[in-house]
Amino acid sequence: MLTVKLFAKARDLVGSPIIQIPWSDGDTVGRLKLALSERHPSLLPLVPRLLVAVNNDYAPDSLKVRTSDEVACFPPVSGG
Amino acid sequence: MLTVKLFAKARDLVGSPIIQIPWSDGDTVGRLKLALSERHPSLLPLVPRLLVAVNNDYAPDSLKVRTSDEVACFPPVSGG
Amino acid sequence: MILLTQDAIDYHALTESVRSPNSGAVVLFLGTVREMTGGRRTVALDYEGYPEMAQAKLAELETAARERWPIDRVGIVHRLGHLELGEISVAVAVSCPHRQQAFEAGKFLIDELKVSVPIWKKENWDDGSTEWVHPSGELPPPV
Amino acid sequence: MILLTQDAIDYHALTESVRSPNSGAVVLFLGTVREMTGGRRTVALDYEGYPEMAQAKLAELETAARERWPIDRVGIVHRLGHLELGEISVAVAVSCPHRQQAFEAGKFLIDELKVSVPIWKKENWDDGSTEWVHPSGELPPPV
Repeated sequence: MLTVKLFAKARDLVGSPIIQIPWSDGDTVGRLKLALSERHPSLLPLVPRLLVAVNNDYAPDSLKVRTSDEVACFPPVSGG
Repeated sequence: MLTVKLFAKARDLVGSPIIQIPWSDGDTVGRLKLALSERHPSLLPLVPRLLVAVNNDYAPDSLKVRTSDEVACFPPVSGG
Repeated sequence: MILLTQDAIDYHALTESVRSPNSGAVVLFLGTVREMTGGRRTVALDYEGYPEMAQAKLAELETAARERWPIDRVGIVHRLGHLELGEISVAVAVSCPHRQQAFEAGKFLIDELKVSVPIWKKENWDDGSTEWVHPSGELPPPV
Repeated sequence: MILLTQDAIDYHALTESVRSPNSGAVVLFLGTVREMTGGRRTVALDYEGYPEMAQAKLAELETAARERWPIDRVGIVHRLGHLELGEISVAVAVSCPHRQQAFEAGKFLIDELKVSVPIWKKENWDDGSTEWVHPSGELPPPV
């Protein structure tokens, strides 16, 4: 399983700050976004703009992810 | 007589913060610069860059000056 | 100094921390909670962050700014939690030998912070509703 | 607030005076006495002003800035007299609804101050010599 942290509206829509996604090491960030849509349809409105961070850096859809990675999903940032 | 305040290097070169220049109402700022050069040759190195203010505003050489005006001469500013 | 905090931002201490005789210019930017946005009235903002990544991104921003300008010292503090009207949400202070550099570096740091550092704000409107602010952003480009 | 003073500049009070819930952005600029200039070492600066005209010119600058940007509040303090290394010679604080405006207005105010406000500084070099700083300037253009 891949542990995924959620923040801000993503967390509110899912109703939890952390979720688990069935995972095979080597699955990509793009695959994660698909899995999120399927398992948490409440996230669907946000998915086109959802950002994924792996090990504290923004990750492209092509990046391969291992279950030992630190992974987070969140909407575009709005700090400052 | 026209009373002229001097500041910074202009005052140091002349050795006084205030000087008097013989004056006829209607003489111009350009005339003042000439008179300063003649009466205070120590100012000569500064004259090409000397600024004249009349009533708290920068004055062009063509401006006519009256003895009742507040007049000051000084080098380019360097505050900040 | 790079800091995320739940406490009120002491921008005076932050500014003092970047002053030095090597620098002729200090620029401080404060972001504060503004009342009116597009005709709607804000009563408060809630800021949430992803602290580990936010710290990492802020450190990257400092590095990127130092590559562009001869920065002497820099400090960035972002507040998290519930902020009332007028309170300070972010403070960026930077010192450089000359003022043009300090203005450019300070503007760069806050501009980039707003697109790349994982912090989010939630509006508390005066009608009692709340709303996450999520710009329709792309993946932030690498700095 | 526009002020010429012989006392140390309280930029914290100045910055507080421009904060307001109408503004989301505050920019503060501090000019400080820098040690090295073109390879020479400064030990102190003496600032002299033409106070009445400096006040008038600073008020004009505020008016000119307000014509260009939606400024909420503005404060400018310039120190006169003898300043040691690292001390603050000038502080400009400005608040605007948005940060771009505040950066532009703050930069405009200090840039224009340096070309049009009748204040002069005298270098005190570490070899014991002193020297008035007089840029080879033209008559400042009207703002």
